[in-house]
Amino acid sequence: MNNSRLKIASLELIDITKRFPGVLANDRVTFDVKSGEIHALLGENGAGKSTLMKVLYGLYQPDGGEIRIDGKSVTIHSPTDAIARGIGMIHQHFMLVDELTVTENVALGLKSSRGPVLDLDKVEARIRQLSQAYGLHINPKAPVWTLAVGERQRVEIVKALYRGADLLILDEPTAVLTPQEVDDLFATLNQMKRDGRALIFISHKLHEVVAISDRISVLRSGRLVDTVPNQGVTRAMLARMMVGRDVLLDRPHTALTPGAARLVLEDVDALGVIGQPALRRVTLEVHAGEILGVAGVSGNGQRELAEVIAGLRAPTGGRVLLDGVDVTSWTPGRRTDAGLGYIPEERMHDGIVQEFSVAENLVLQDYDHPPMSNGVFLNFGAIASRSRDLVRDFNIRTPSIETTTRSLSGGNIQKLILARELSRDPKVLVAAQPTRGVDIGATEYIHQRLLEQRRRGTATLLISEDLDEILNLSDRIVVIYEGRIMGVIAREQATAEQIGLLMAGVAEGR
Amino acid sequence: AAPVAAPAGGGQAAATEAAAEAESAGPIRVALLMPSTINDISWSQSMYVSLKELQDELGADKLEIAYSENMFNVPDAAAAIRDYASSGYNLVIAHGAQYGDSLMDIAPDFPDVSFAWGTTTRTGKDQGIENIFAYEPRGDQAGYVTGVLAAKLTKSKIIGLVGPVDAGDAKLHVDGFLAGVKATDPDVKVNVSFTGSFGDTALAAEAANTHIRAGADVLTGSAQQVVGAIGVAKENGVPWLGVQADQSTAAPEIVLASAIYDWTQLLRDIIAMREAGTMGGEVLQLTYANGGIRTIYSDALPAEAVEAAKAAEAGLADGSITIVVEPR
Amino acid sequence: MFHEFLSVATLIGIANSGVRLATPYLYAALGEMFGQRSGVLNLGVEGVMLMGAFAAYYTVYIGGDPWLGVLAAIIVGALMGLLMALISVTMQAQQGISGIGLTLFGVGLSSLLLKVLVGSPIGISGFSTWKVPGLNSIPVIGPIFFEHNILVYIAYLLVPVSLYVLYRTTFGLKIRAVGQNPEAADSLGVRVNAVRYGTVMLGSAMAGIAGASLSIGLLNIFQENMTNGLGFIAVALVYFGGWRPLGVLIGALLFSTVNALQLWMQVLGVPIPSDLAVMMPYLLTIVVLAVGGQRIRQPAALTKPYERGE
Amino acid sequence: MQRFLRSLRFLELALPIAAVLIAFAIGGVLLALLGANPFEAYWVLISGAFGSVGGLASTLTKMTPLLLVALGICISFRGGVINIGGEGQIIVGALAATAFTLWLRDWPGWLLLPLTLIVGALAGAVWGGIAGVLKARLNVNEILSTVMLNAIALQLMNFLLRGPMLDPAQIAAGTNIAQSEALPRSVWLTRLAPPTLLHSGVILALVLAVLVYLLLWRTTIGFRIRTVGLNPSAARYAGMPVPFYVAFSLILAGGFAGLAGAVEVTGVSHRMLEGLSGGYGFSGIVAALFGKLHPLGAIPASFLFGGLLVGANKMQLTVQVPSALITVINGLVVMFVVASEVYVRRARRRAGREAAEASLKRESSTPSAEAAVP
Ligand SMILES: Nc1ncnc2c1ncn2[C@@H]1O[C@H](COP(=O)(O)OP(=O)(O)OP(=O)(O)O)[C@@H](O)[C@H]1O
Ligand SMILES: Nc1ncnc2c1ncn2[C@@H]1O[C@H](COP(=O)(O)OP(=O)(O)OP(=O)(O)O)[C@@H](O)[C@H]1O
Ligand SMILES: [Mg+2]
Ligand SMILES: [Mg+2]
Repeated sequence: MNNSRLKIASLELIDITKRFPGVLANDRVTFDVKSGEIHALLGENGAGKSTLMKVLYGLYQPDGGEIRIDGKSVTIHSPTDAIARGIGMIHQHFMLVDELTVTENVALGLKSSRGPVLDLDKVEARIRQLSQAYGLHINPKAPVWTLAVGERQRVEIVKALYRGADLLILDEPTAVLTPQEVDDLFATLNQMKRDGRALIFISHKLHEVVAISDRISVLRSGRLVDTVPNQGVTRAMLARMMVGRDVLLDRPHTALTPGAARLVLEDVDALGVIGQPALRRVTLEVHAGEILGVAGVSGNGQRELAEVIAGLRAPTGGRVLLDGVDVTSWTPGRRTDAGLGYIPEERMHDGIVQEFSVAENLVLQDYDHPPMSNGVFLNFGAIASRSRDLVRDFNIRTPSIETTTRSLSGGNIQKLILARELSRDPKVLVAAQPTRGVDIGATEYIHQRLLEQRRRGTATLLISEDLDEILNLSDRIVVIYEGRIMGVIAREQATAEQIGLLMAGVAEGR
Repeated sequence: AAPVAAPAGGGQAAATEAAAEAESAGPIRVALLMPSTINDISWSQSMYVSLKELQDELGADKLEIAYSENMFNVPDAAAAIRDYASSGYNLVIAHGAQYGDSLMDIAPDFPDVSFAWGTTTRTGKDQGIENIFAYEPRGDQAGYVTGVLAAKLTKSKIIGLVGPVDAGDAKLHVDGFLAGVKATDPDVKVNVSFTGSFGDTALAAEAANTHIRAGADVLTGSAQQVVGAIGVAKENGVPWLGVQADQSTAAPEIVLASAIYDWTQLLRDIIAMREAGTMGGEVLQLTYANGGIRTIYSDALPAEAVEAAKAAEAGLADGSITIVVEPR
Repeated sequence: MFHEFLSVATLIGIANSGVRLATPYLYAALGEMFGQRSGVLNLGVEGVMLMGAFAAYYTVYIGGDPWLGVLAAIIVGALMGLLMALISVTMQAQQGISGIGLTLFGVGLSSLLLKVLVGSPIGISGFSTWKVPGLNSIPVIGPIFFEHNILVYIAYLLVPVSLYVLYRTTFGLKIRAVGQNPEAADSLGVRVNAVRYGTVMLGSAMAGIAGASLSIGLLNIFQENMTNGLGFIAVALVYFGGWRPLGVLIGALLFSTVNALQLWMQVLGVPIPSDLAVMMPYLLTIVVLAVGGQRIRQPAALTKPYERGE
Repeated sequence: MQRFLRSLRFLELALPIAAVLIAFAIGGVLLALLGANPFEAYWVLISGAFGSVGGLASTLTKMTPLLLVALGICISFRGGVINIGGEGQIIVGALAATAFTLWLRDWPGWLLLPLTLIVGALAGAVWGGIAGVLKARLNVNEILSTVMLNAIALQLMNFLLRGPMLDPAQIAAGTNIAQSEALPRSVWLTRLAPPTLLHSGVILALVLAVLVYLLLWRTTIGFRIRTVGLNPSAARYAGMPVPFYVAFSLILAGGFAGLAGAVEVTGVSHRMLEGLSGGYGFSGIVAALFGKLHPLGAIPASFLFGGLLVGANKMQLTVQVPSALITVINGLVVMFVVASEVYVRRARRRAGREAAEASLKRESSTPSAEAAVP
């Protein structure tokens, strides 16, 4: 409390232990962060990062250890408590109410200056101030459901700033951002750091950690491996600390001669969720044995593109061809049977049934084909043996094939979907954000499988907002902007700068 | 009716003995099953109240009463009838037309128990069943007298009738009412509406409102739902004429008359016949003639109207008036 | 017969009836709307209404002022809401079924109390019609809207009040947030379950008044199971109204006006079987919704109990 | 481990029983206040429902429509739709079955009876299907439409039973009791234990419970229904016609309720009557949920719930308490039993999580599983 404006000069977590039934999520972890510093936290999925932060934010009570603010021992009972002490948190999954406006989201839970009556005009004015000061570009009146992912994250930041967060926890904030958005975010974070705030930054992307942080701590299996200053560390070193072994970070790309065009889109138009034109005269071809990368800022028609190909959204114009056959009017089921595989963007929501067992989810596409069924009755023997094979082949970490899928980690759920789709040996594969939020071990594995599929002649459409991923895997790259294809670039000629410009709508790459 | 000699059959022996024992030693035990509740201020209440009166008259040691309410599901009622019959009750009253077929099944199994069933004229005698009394309140007579009274009371020449459904007893009542009005003053118009159920008080209330707005200055109706209509009538100071039970509890100031069903004599008759050895097979009616239907008049009624109504009562009683039902 | 039917007096009569008949639906459905907006489906409205109706009736019966009766209905309603919240919010029971349980409980208890405390129904003097001075002499409008008992007026006042509470107060903001994304609300220190207790109790208190509007407003008596399914219609009207106060108002008015219309048709002798006439409002409600093709989405967390850390 | 699982199972059994006991305890206080002996009353309730051949037969008779409705509810809830239209579907099924039989009364029973049951089921299916199609095609909420359809079915019954379908004998006698003509004996379901009402419909219901179990968990159709119910958007991605299955779930649910109506007509009342639906449309939901929405679980659940209803009637009869008190106790039982489920759920989740973690630990400690990338 010595600083009149900032409530937190330093914060220490000492020997924090948090146990869940059967798991030691945090095992005597010691961690600290100071005013004017960005401290990164690294670790594989399930290493205990989020748990540690939730302890700090009052969502969990630790089983052991203590929290000190400015040297004084404190107990944080609840998020409200944390907020009052100047701690803010941006969760791995956004905590926004879609149906409310930005202003309402910010005002939620705050005391109003008018007692029981809302004072949204005041909140709105302050939001404008904050977004000016930190370059956040937010329209306070917009309902959240109309916002793109990047904008939503900025709303989260405003929420925290509005509540006077002097210490801000960001749990995987970049997982869903484009490079430009990441740059903007980093500018904001640096601005906050200059203001004297303390920041904790969690990410699976090593180059980001190296780019933004002052110090880096690595967790593995609930224990702190080490805390190192961000000087002279390399990505390879960090990866080794995290995983406990060497990791292949960039995959050598071997040229293959692509075959015939397997997926063709001709002049496809489509409308988006709220009836806006989302795709405009999209024309593209994906050949056998080729990965075509689709780069673009989120919300520029990627979702609609994937859905039109999968048959989940009817185009308002144009044609979709699979192996030369016009499938524009086909149902999704018929397309799948004809050899289309699809890894949806929202894996929890669209890709699996959370309450189903692993086995049931693994046969979600093929349950009605022999040998899984005779068309009427399911054959559990066949389903089980196939599921066991897939769990083994794709290294899905699950206690058994009867386990409910909900209890798997995100990375393993993604592997499950991958297993389901790739095991059908699809002729055409649409992979939307296949590694979003997945740790480097699993990412590496997924990339490897996609490339293997390419060798086997699958035509893959890879939609990703992770430019590194696109550059690493694609044979050719198209950029989508406001529903239009801005240009096609061969991998050899592609540079991040050029693609970045196209993504921003500057059409000169052709 | 041939008196039924107790069959000396094997299976029924135990029941026979039990019944015989109950008969000689204890009180007469009566069980009552009804589709609504004992406080519905109409159909079920009228029977329950009569039974109670009879009990007061004879003494609780002579008449024992048991009842089951809300037996709107017929199989449930059938189960209850069977239970009462097999647990030593001497007379089981199935107070609802819908119970008849179940009763026809059950009664032959319990020759020592008498059953009573209304509204009906069927005793099952034609099928060889000897232990069912059929009873029937002449709702049309009750309606007729109320109709006469209503026609005398109305100044606007419009009367409103709030019915539950256009069938059974309710229909009988409506038909009689219309005939009574017609006979008294052919110029009077009766607006009839039905709510579609026996218990929709809110809709019945609004129906009353509608009638009043449509010019009615006298209201009547039937079933437990009418409490709603009576409330509205009271609010608007419009006279109400009740049927079945004494509805003046709901609003003494405007319920000017109730044509009530008084089952006491009918019950007495049944009990007497039973004691004389007639287990069933008779049809009994509630009529003005036998005092089963009585009209209670409020002092607030004009003498002339009461006179006309009483004349109608007398005419119905001596048969000089016959009710002519016209198609509606 | 038809010219009579189309007369101005008749049309005014229909509208007047419709306005009054909508009263219990308005109280109950607006109350239910609050609960549902916060994520709790209370199918027990019917039982709560009956308990409220009896509480108000009995208060007046033993000599209390009608306003005291309303207070009793509110208290009893809120207590029933507390029970519902305990079971559905704290104990996380499946909401559809706990509501059916609450309905049975209310139907039974109110009828039992009537039997034990009163016996057969006895009329009381509740609220009487209060013609709003001045306003009631406006032609057409006056007779339609300003010739009712006070509880009718209050029901309509509750529409703007509900709008205000829902969209202009911090409580309303919390309700909307909790019903859509309880996790997000929780992360900002909004006490999700406390809000739900609040809305369920508020909604039940309003269902209690809905009952009172029958027993001491419209009918001046209590009768076993007198709501006769009205509570379920009220729940349906919340869906019809798309969880918005104005939608609920439109639904309630539509439903009850058609009901009034069919009553008038019967009274004036339009030749249609009464059973089919009674069917009309139900049919129309479905048809309107089907034709209107609603695109409204229900509150995302509706019927989903909240537990932190899931 | 074993012991823990056993105790979880114990909890699953013990908790609902404890909940019922608490409900009974409260009801007991009310009984005592009304001057009845609660212990006697409950003894009558239990022995009345299960303590004699007659009681057991009544319980099984009540169980039949409950189970049939509950089976439909299992399907529709698994398919993600809330069917509270059981009452209307029962009525429509019973009406159609009655009309059909009376129309073709001279056909031989071996042909007419199955056809009658099918017609009842079909009529219920149509009634449920209206709500289903409205939801699937026009996004009309099924809670709203089924509530309305219940009221419409009721009035339809009023109309038919007082007009076109009114028993000619009633017209002749001038009594006009709202009931249909009696069905020909050829379609009466066999009575299993005369003089009780128990009829062969109970066997049909039990067989169907097994079939519904097979349908839901052993067939591709069931797989689709469950997928659509749990996650319609994943179902869409997996190529399932979601709107069809939404409608289909309600059609099947309506079909079962309609069949319940037909079975009541042919098995119990032998004619169409008012009050025939007996609240089974709602009690069936309760039974289904007590049975954890599992068709086989619905068997004991509807047996017990049927017993509760039978026993309660006995209690009214023997102890002479108002029927309203029984409604109160039923309400308390329903509320407390659903409320108790949370503890079972929590315990089960904890057990499942522990098992998962334990086996994960075991697995990750073996070297083979660790080698993610060769
Ligand atoms: N609420 C909970 N209940 C039980 N176990 C939990 C809970 N939350 C987390 N865990 C367990 O604690 C461990 C640490 O999880 P945590 O979410 O902190 O990992 P993380 O490092 O944030 O992973 P990720 O990179 O996937 O976000 C995991 O093994 C997880 O299974
Ligand atoms: N409420 C909970 N109870 C128990 N375990 C939980 C709970 N929530 C999450 N977990 C566990 O925490 C781990 C991480 O879960 P989380 O939801 O953070 O997945 P994720 O971060 O998307 O996973 P990944 O990083 O692998 O993609 C999983 O193993 C999951 O089983
Ligand atoms: Mg995490
Ligand atoms: Mg993660």
